Amino acid sequence: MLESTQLYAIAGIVLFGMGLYALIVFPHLLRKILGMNIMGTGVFMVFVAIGYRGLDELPDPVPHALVITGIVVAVCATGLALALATQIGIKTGTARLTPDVEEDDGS
Amino acid sequence: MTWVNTLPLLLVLSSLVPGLIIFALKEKRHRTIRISLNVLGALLKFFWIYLIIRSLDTGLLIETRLPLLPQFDLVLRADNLSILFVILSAVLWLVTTLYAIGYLEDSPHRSRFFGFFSLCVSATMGIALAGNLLTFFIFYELLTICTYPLVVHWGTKEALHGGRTYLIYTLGGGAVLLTAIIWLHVLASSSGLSLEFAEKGVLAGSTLLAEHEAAVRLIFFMFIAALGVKTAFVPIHGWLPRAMVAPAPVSALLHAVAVVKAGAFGIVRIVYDLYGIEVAQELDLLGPLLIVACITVIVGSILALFQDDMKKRLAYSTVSQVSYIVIGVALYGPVGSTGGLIHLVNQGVMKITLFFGAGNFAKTVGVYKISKMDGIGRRMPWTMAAFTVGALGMIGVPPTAGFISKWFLGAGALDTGADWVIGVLVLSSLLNAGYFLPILYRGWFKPQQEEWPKNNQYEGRWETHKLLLIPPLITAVFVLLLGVFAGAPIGLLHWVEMIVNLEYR
Amino acid sequence: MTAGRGFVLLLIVLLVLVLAGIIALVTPDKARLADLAIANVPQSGVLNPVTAVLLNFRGYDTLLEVAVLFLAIVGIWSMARHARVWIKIPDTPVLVVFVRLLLPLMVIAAGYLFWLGADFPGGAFQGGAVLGGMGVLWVAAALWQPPASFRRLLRPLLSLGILAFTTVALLTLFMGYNLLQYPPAQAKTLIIIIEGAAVLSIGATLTLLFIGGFPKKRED
Amino acid sequence: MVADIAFWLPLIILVPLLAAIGAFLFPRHSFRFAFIGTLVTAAVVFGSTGLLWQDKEVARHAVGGWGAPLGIDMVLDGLSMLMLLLTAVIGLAITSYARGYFLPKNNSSESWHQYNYFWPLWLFLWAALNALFLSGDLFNLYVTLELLGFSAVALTALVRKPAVLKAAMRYLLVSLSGSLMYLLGVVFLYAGYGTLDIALLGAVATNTPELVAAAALITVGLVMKTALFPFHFWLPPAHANAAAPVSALLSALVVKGSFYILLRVWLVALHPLADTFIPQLLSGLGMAAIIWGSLQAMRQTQLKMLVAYSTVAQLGYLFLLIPLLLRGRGDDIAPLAGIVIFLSAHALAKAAAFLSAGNLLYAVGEDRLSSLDGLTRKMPLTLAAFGVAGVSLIALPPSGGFIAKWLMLNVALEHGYWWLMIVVIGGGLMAAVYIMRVMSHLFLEARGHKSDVKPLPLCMSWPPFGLAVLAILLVFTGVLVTDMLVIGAPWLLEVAP
Repeated sequence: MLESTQLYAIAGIVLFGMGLYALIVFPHLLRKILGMNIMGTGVFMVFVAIGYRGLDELPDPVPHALVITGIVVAVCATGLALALATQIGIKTGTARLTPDVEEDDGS
Repeated sequence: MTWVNTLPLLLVLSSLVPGLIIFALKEKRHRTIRISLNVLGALLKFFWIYLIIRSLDTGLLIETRLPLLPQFDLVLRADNLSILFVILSAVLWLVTTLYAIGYLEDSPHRSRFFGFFSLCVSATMGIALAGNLLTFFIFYELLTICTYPLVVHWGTKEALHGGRTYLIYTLGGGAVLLTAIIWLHVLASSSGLSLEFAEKGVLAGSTLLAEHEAAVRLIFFMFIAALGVKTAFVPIHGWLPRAMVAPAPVSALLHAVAVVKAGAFGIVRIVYDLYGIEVAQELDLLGPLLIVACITVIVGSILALFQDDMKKRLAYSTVSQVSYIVIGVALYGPVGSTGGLIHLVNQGVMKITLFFGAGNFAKTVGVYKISKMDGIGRRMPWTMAAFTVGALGMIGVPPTAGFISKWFLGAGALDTGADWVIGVLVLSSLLNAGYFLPILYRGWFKPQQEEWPKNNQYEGRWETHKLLLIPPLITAVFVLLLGVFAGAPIGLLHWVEMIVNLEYR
Repeated sequence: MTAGRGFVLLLIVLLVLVLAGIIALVTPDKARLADLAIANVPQSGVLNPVTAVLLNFRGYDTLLEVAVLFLAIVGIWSMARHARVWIKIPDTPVLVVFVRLLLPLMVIAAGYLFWLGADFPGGAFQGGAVLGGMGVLWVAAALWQPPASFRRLLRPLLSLGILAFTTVALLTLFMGYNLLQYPPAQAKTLIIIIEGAAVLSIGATLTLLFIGGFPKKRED
Repeated sequence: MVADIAFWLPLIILVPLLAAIGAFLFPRHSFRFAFIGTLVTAAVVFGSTGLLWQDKEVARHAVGGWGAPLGIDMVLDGLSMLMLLLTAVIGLAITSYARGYFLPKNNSSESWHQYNYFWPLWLFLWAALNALFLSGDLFNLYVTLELLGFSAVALTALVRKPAVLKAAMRYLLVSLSGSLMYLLGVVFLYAGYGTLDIALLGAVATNTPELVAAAALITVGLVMKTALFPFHFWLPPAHANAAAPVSALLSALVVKGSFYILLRVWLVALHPLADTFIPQLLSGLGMAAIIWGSLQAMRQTQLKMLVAYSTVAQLGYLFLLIPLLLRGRGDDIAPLAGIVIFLSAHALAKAAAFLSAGNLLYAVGEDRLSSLDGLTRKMPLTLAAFGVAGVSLIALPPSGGFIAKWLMLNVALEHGYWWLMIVVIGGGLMAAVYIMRVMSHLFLEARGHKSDVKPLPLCMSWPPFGLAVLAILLVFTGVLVTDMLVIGAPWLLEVAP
């Protein structure tokens, strides 16, 4: 039935979906940035899961190397987003993009 | 003989380059440079025209080809028809430049004005010399872009409103024209036909005609509608009277010669050099064209009757006069075509005289309305004399050029058996008389009612600024010369007959 | 749970189902770049295949990635003019004593991880991450009392990694090789140089990402 | 070695990168680094154009010496060369303009800060663009996309007002989620076909589920970053509120970067899906973008917002021909030439429009349309620049925009897509409405302009005019561009199954 590698790949896709949902729906900036991080982790998980080549085989090094690069880029993205969010917090007092983006009240 | 092939390009550049330089000149300090550039440009143009005519007699093909697109070049070709329009534009542009220098003596933005003025003329040259549809369209739209700043030159609210209307009409026409050109180009390229203008037309007997006759017919009417905007056919002539907010030199050259003629010249090119007169007759495209033109002639003249503002009345007169050219083109016969092409020149010369006169009245004594011009003949005899010659030409009184063109148009109508067209011509001549003779009567015979609003005096016994008076006199003399010496060996008639024979052989 | 959210949720669930279905279909044992990469590891100058891919086969990606790190710092400093370094003395001595013990150990661990990277799992980024963690602890435990001159060193330290990488790259280019094509003999030394510079820069960058701006002078 | 073009490819990327590092290391000399970096990069780009035009075949540089499947290839063909050329030309204008725009006026620390940080960020953006246009590897494109996105967001946030920061945040979030979707698409491609090189992928790609999934993800990701119609909400606030040179960069170059990748990936790797619904959908969204963008632009009262919405509309044109382009695929170069000339003409004209809007804002202090009355007397060159740029945006002949639309319309009508013609020509008329609305304010003779107008330094007044004239001169480049694009075209053909 399901190979273990496919299970991790599917889990990665689910993470991607959860991150995307959080990014779109929650107006608070921190939750959006967290959502984005989860999205990134999901993609990296799928990428690494594909590298699995059986128990006795050495896993495929290319996805591993690329995911290291991906993680570093994700760190930079989060750093930039947080710095921008703090600036918005300082300048506008709220850490939310004004409702003109989403009309709901946010939980 | 490759240097000959650069002549058409030089013709266009000889006003494009000065124009671009003039833009950069300062208002006050570079006044003399600006004037000398303008005059230099004009003289250069005459020199190139002389060279072209000299080598044109040897039957040489004079053509500049610039690579523009893989299957479409920018072609500037000097043939008899284009030279006719080039000479007309060159002469009238020089005269109007002198007039404009006098007219805009100390007004602001003169560098901008003369810059766009020169660009307009180079666009007109481009339209005259265009060898294929794409080149024609490029210069046709360039003319729109360059005339807008001239129409809104004074920068007042009405000027901008006039400019906006002008753009709505012309850009709309341009869009229809582009659609028609591309549609025809796609149809033609599928049947391996290149859309270069050629004597007797490109579509004559081509497979394109057989397969897509309905489309070709529709495209023709799209062309007429698009070019009709600038030819000011009746339903779509609204922009012309409103564009009278422009300064007098602009109304004179552009709305009497350049812009309006561009539309008429376009129709001439489409009918003769693209479709070919025989093909147009076969598809009986000329009938509706004739009807539209006649309606415009009559309605234009009727509307002119009710205008009290002098420039508006002249504008409506232009609307009707330009359609004479289209009548000539639509009369399937060499005589009618000759009449149309002659009127292309005559109308330009006559109308420009009238606009110069109107400009002088407005500039010197502040008379804008016809009801206010009683006794102006005494105050400005020479201007009134020039105006009279122009007006009589418009009506078609014998010694003037107007008579010649109406004569040929009438003969052409008889020749093709369209007798009712003569009725139209006679009726419109009566209407012309109806709205021009009162002006002459007021000017010469009525005593002066009230004090002139403005009364600028000029040194010596000049009734107005030297540069404002000489141009109308020159053009008035031209009107008479064209009338009297029409049949002369090197005259207009000879040249036009040469063109027409090529079309009908 | 407003209607809008429900709709978004529905869409995303659909997307996830479709994608998961497709990724499951992809047969795991497809011949991808694994064998090719592992076969070429001996010529790459390092034994650890991941480091070989990261710094030799796809060294260009890593060059750009270090540039991204450097850009992140430039971007953050352009947004947040000055960051007040958090210097509230923590009240519990446990943290301070524990951190004082931990910092030197972390430095050693980072160095070991970096050095190990050539042949075993590890390398510049892992070492840099540990260094970054050390920096964060150092700041969080309010032990950050750098001398004034240290602030002038910050910019060179941050750009050390990217500068090392680009100079090695230009070196290989001007020696007639392709960009980042290490001559077989010196491959290992060049990789070590790049990784060494990268470790320091990554550690400094991660710490300053946490601080979030150019650290202000220490006025209590 | 020097005559061989492959030697110069990496330098196109490393020179601006090193200049950026230098500009950051020595803040006081940041402009000097930027100036030298700009000139050298432009020289290298023009030099390699000459070399490529001479060799007339695709230049490849296998980075690290390993070659395509394992290593990364830098590929320079006609299409990427034109994009590099465009970036270099606009780059020169931006550097000269920004020198005057960001020059610290009253020596305030804020203006010094902006001045010091603009140069490294701008050079990073240029390096990212050059890397993006040269890369032939999907994951490498992801890293360049991120480099591009971060520098663009940081540049937008340089103006530290609340509205701008929020716009920058929205831009960052959209950009990041777009990149991650693109990356997931790349992962699917790697999972399915085991290679990351675009050309090799093109050789093995067949119509399989993972290819469709990857195509959908990559297209949505890149379309978000190109701000095509449904995903355009972040563009107007970001482009309008950013500093003038930055908004010129964003509108002219940054959005074109992600479109270039979309073009490259679809043309080469995803060619089996040429006749599926995705290209048709893109063309439909393009039409919607033209109509929606033009309508919005007509409603704006702020000049920069008007120009920003004009970008949303003009981007729609780029997507109109994608189905025809993919079906013709390399044998007929006209659609590709049409798209590339349009893209360049729009880049030049839009950069000129934003820079002249910046001049107006710099001189008059506000960019409300009504405050522009009667400026012709005081700022003739800037208004001439805006007018000439407007001619190209409306695509009136003679302008680059016109030739591009001519090529596009010809292709559209040859394949019987007559409704495209209505949208394109209608779009042109709508563009005329909002451009002429601005021009009518400029031509109005206001009696004595109320506030005095700050004089413009020379390095600010000439670049917009230069760019606008270039947009017009593109009308003569129809043949040149077609010949240049043919250099890459065989690359498209040789991969066809």
